[in-house]
Amino acid sequence: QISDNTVKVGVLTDMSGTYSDLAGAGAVLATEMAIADFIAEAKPAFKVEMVSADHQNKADIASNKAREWFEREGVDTATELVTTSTALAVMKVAKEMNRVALMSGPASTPITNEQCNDVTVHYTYDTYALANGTAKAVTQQGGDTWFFLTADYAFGQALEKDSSAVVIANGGKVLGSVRHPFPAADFSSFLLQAQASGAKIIGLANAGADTTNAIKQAAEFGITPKQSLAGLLMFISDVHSLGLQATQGMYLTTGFYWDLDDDTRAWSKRFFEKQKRMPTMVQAGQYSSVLHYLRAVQATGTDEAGKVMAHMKATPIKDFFGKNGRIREDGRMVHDMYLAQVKTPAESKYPWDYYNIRQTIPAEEAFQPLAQSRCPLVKK
Amino acid sequence: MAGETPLSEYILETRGLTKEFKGFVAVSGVDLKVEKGHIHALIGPNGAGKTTVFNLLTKFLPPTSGSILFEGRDITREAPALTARRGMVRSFQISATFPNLTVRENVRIGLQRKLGTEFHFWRSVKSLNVLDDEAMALLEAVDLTQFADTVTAEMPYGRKRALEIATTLALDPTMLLLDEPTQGMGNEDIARVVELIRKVSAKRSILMVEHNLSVVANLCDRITVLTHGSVLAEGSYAEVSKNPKVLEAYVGSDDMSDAHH
Amino acid sequence: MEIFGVPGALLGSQLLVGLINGSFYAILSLGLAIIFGLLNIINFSHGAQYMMGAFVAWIALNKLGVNYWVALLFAPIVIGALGVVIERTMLRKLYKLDHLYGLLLTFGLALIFEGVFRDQYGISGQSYPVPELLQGGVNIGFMFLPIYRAWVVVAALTVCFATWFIIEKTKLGAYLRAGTENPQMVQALGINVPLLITFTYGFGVALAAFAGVLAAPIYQVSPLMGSNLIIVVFAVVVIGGMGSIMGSILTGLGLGLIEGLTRVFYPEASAVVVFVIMVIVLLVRPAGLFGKA
Amino acid sequence: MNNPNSMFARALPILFGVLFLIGLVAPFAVYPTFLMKILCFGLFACAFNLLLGFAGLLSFGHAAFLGSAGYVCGMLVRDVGVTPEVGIIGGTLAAGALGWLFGMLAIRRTGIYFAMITLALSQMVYFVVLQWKATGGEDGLQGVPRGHLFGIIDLSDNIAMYYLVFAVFCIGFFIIYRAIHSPFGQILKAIRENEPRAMSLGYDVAKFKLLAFVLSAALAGMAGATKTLVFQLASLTDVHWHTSGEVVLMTLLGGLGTVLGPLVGAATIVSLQTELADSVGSWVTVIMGVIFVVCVLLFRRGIVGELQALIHRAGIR
Amino acid sequence: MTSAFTPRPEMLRIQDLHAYYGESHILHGINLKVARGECVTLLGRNGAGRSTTLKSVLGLVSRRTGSIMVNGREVITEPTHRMAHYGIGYVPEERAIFASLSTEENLMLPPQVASGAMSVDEIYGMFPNLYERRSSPGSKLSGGEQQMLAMARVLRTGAKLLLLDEITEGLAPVIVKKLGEIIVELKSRGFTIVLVEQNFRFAAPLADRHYVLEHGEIIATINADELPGKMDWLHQTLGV
Ligand SMILES: Nc1ncnc2c1ncn2[C@@H]1O[C@H](COP(=O)(O)OP(=O)(O)OP(=O)(O)O)[C@@H](O)[C@H]1O
Ligand SMILES: Nc1ncnc2c1ncn2[C@@H]1O[C@H](COP(=O)(O)OP(=O)(O)OP(=O)(O)O)[C@@H](O)[C@H]1O
Ligand SMILES: [Mg+2]
Ligand SMILES: [Mg+2]
Repeated sequence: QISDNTVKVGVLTDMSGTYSDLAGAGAVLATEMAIADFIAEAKPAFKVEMVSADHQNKADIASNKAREWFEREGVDTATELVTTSTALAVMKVAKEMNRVALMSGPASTPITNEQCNDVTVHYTYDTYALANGTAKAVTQQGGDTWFFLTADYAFGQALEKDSSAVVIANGGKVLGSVRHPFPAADFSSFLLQAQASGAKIIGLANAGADTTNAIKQAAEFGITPKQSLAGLLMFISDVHSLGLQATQGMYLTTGFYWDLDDDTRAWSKRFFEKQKRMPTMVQAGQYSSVLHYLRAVQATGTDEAGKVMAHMKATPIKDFFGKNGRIREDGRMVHDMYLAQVKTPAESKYPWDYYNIRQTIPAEEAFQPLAQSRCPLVKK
Repeated sequence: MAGETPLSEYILETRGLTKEFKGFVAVSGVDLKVEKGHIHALIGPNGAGKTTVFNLLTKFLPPTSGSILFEGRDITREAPALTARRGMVRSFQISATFPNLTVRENVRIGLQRKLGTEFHFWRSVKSLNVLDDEAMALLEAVDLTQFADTVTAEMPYGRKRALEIATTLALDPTMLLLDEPTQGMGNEDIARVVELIRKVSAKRSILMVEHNLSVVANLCDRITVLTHGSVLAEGSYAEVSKNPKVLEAYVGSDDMSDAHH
Repeated sequence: MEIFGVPGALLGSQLLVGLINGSFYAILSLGLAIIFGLLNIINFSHGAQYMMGAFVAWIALNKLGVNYWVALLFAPIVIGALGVVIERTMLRKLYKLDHLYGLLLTFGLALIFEGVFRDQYGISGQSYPVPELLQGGVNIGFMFLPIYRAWVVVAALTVCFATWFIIEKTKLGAYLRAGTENPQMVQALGINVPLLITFTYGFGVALAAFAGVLAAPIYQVSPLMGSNLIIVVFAVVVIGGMGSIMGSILTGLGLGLIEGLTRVFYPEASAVVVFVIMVIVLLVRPAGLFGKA
Repeated sequence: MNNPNSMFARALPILFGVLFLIGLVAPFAVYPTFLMKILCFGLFACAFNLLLGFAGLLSFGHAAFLGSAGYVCGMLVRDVGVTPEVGIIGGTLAAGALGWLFGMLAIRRTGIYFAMITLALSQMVYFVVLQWKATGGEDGLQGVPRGHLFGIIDLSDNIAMYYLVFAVFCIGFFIIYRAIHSPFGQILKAIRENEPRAMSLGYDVAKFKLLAFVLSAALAGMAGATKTLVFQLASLTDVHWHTSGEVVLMTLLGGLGTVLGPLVGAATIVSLQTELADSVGSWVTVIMGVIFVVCVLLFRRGIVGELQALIHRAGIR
Repeated sequence: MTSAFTPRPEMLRIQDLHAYYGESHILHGINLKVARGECVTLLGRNGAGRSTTLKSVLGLVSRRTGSIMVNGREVITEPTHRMAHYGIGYVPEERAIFASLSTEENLMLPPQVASGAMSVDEIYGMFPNLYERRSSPGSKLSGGEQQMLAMARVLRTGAKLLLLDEITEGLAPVIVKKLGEIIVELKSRGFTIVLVEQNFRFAAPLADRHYVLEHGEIIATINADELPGKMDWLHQTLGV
């Protein structure tokens, strides 16, 4: 039932580019941990192997590699896939080859909307959840006028669009936005425009180096703390690299924080020992998704995508990462998200002590409701 | 001779040709007339504007004012390549060959144009072999047959000059402009080139810049002397060589033959 | 007051910000122009050397406790010395060849440098604090001007004009310019050209590192900070006229301003505007604004 | 005849024959998608080499042709629903037209200025692709079907697709080979060697360069359109300046101005990228960097160029 | 052999000089000597290796072997830029004017390596054309003006041993004559001159001795007083 009696997990990630800190080698490590834990816990009759590759954030490399894995190397699932364009490319190949795609890295909602298919799971987070969490909480706490700094590409625009909707729905106002080229290094011009708008909140609808540079320069120009920044897509790796001085007080939404409870701490310590960094939500999600997949293979006794997917969707996810998790028919894995506020340097007591968790957003509220889904798989 | 006479007996004529470089007048009001079938020399002290006149004639520079007539037609504003196609072709002060092509190929580049296939990128290069006989004939004329398959870069300097002339002849020009054709040559080569020029002048007109007065005396039907951008004197060698102004400005002694190499 | 619907104060501040960015362009393109002008090498690793300047400052601060002011001198020397080694061991072999090879070699070097730093320090970058003396800012009426940025403009312009003076107005500069054209003849006149060239490359590279240190407190110090900048800086050099020293300085400043304005009126296009300008300039003035045709 | 050049010339058809046979059986030994990628980039590099190696023009914006043809082909096949061969032809023509436009603007400049104008123009193409909704922006043009060749042969089969790519490559390669060895190529060579002289012989130099540019652009487009079909997507990477840089590297690594060099260079770089990325992770860029440095310092003629020199030397001895 | 008895010290002595460009072996063992204050010429057909001989002295060839003594000092291992400091001035056949520098800057450029360098005013007196064009960039000078500038430039260094390669090339007879006078004057001032010339009429009255080169070897040495007797042979060999 299981081809070659081997289950092969492929990790296709950004090993060297912009996202290599939040996914990259850490995601490979998380996969290895998941496989080791699975073997220890389930003592499977089949072998489990892992391959990994660098997709360099290029869709053609990703699709080429995925195709080769599926066709030649008997890989059963392609995972991680940070950067939406690579994710979209690979999920099509997976569909064609009838293999599973587990996406813990990418952010865009089309994966579970227009572009959705029945072999893909979008696991960790998406722009909707982030916008929803951060924008809602911030607006409700009085940050009711917004100005967006948006990376000028599909992902940034989606983030802005989703967030604007949330702001307005919660009684706030969007005063304007500026689209900056991607990537950009100097944000002072854009920040000055944001400043001139007089908005209380400057929403950063961008990611990675763009976000960190914008935050840094906002402080430099005296924009913060008069106006506040809301990072719509921030990872703990960004906070770590910027330092608390520059990021203190910022709100952000995350699917995972290492210092949440004993389970997360236990796993994160193990991760830290190998990687010398605390895991990001992408890396934790990667672990969880691979483990969930392997358990489904064990339970169904097959690596055929349809059956495994059915089982994955049918089985709730309960581990340190996926609190109240389940995979919906559109491929969205919903789970509790957290609204975090970055600590001040004084509050931070030990390394990586960065967040105050202000609110837990229940799984069912955190993500785009199924009713709004534009995924053809969702029966209405 | 009714209406069919050519407009003038001059093949090349300039009227008030002037070139200014940022306030410095390098050529001023030159009226040059080259008769059909003549070998006409342009001489003058250094910096007189000879090369500049040449550049104007061949359109490498646009004139500030004045006009250029070739075969009675005003060509002042024409593109360089078009002028070349009309039959007026120049050689360069510094040897101009295609160094990594063979000698035969060099000449063929000149011949190729009349086939009209120069843009045919789909045609085999073998289609050019029809030109080989003609190319060899030209090489024969300049005594380069034994070098036909040599890569040009490997040839001695003097032979390159000869090759350049052969390539120029391949265009079958009605008028040749030669800028110091004997520069940098040993006397042996000079004699060869002089012979060559004489040979090819048969059906053509030639305008040349030359410092070597023995060459000029030997070859030229008519001489124009330029100083400071304008014409100082014009006439046959005998006339010019007696002109005291020329002797003073150009030769610096009272005997023109002092200036022979 | 409004101009095309944009408040005047905002426009003013954008112009100032543009000038600040322009200073970076100026100093980086100056280094490139010197190296191109005198070595005929298109130094593709300029961006990486800029990045390394910033990293040297960061490492110096965090590992050796060396402060900003020392780093401002120290980093250019370290990276300049690296440049000297590169010139002596590699670039030297390429002078007689087409530009292309210099470009390729330095491209390869850029890959190596960026790769090594990425492996050592990760991609997200490191924070470098603004030096204490220059923290804070002043309100200049229409905007809040961070003191550090004002310092950047002053420092960059000073270095630019000092360099220009050396090259255009001193004997050393004349040797350099003559050496670009015909190194053999300059040697025959008794000048140690190889040494001059080594020194020149080292100096151009040091300029990049200097810009890197200036940039460290503004941007995240990250391995790829130079790789996207380099292509814009190339454009600046070309618009100014390859090898023209003053051209690259003035064009750098001017483009900073134009880019700043674009960010107000059509922000999406601010990354492409310099290329639009480049095409227009080269069509009208084939050798660039200040180049000699 | 001991002339090593003519020995080489005579060996060439045999070499081509052998390579052709290898190309025919290769998909049964090597992973076809990988081969297709090599062929696409190989053709791209060969087209580039036509311009740099034989006309002496360094374009630093060739990705614009690869990419735009890819997008055009992708949109034609996916959104208009034409058959793949029409898509390829459409992409090729589009790239040729774009090449004509670029050429008109750039051709009168030389050297580094030429390179920079082409770079600038390609950056504008990049901007358009990024901004235009129809191209999918950052996500790229996804989900292009391979379709049926002439409406008959199903290309979703990798082997069938391979032979199409192989055929396209051979056609493109033949056109390039022919162009180099044609009356046109002869003039091109003359222009590269001594431009003022060619002009004085009555050749309108700009027109020749323009034709070379358009040819090169169209063939680069042919590669790009085919590539889109192979991977079923066109992405921003294809129009990014990095790709323009990469093709320079491929050509140089293989051997500038040699007929087969660019293909060898493309194969080397593509394999390195795929293989190294898996085995050494983030060190891949460092290793690539080292290769370029070593190449420039020690093997400047490129792989094929060095081999030729070797044979040449052996022949003389 | 009259000159053998003159006790003038030796300025330049070349022994068994071989020179190469890349793989090609151009000079096959040149031997010559020049005493202080002498003027010698190197004659030969195109490609005989005359220019290469001068270039080898300066180290501008890919490789050279043998011995080059300047003022009794072995210099074959020295880098090019040191040569000027031994008092050698060089005018290359391609003139090598710095195109981006003005005429005056070209003249100001050379560092003074020895005393006795001419002042710029002296130079302008000698070459009035240059004075007229003093602020034009070198690239804009006519061929002859460039030639004059190249000659003038080397006089600025104070070099006492001049290696002059085809300096009359492309010059109007007036200027050629002037150059002849200049060389005579330089000789009288104690300069040592090695002249490569095509223009035999120009060189003959100036030189103390002629070396005839062929295929990178010296095939004859002719002293000035032997010249009339050797004219026929020279005609044959050189086609003069
Ligand atoms: N592009 C230019 N810009 C400025 N001045 C120039 C330019 N070209 C030539 N000149 C000047 O014009 C004058 C005439 O130069 P030209 O080259 O025509 O002289 P020539 O008669 O050919 O002299 P020669 O015999 O020395 O070659 C010279 O004084 C020269 O300096
Ligand atoms: N840079 C070079 N590379 C290779 N070969 C060269 C180079 N320069 C000169 N040669 C060759 O060396 C030989 C001698 O050249 P050289 O310039 O010394 O001759 P010459 O006697 O000065 O003659 P000319 O009248 O041509 O100046 C010639 O065969 C020439 O082709
Ligand atoms: Mg002239
Ligand atoms: Mg010579």
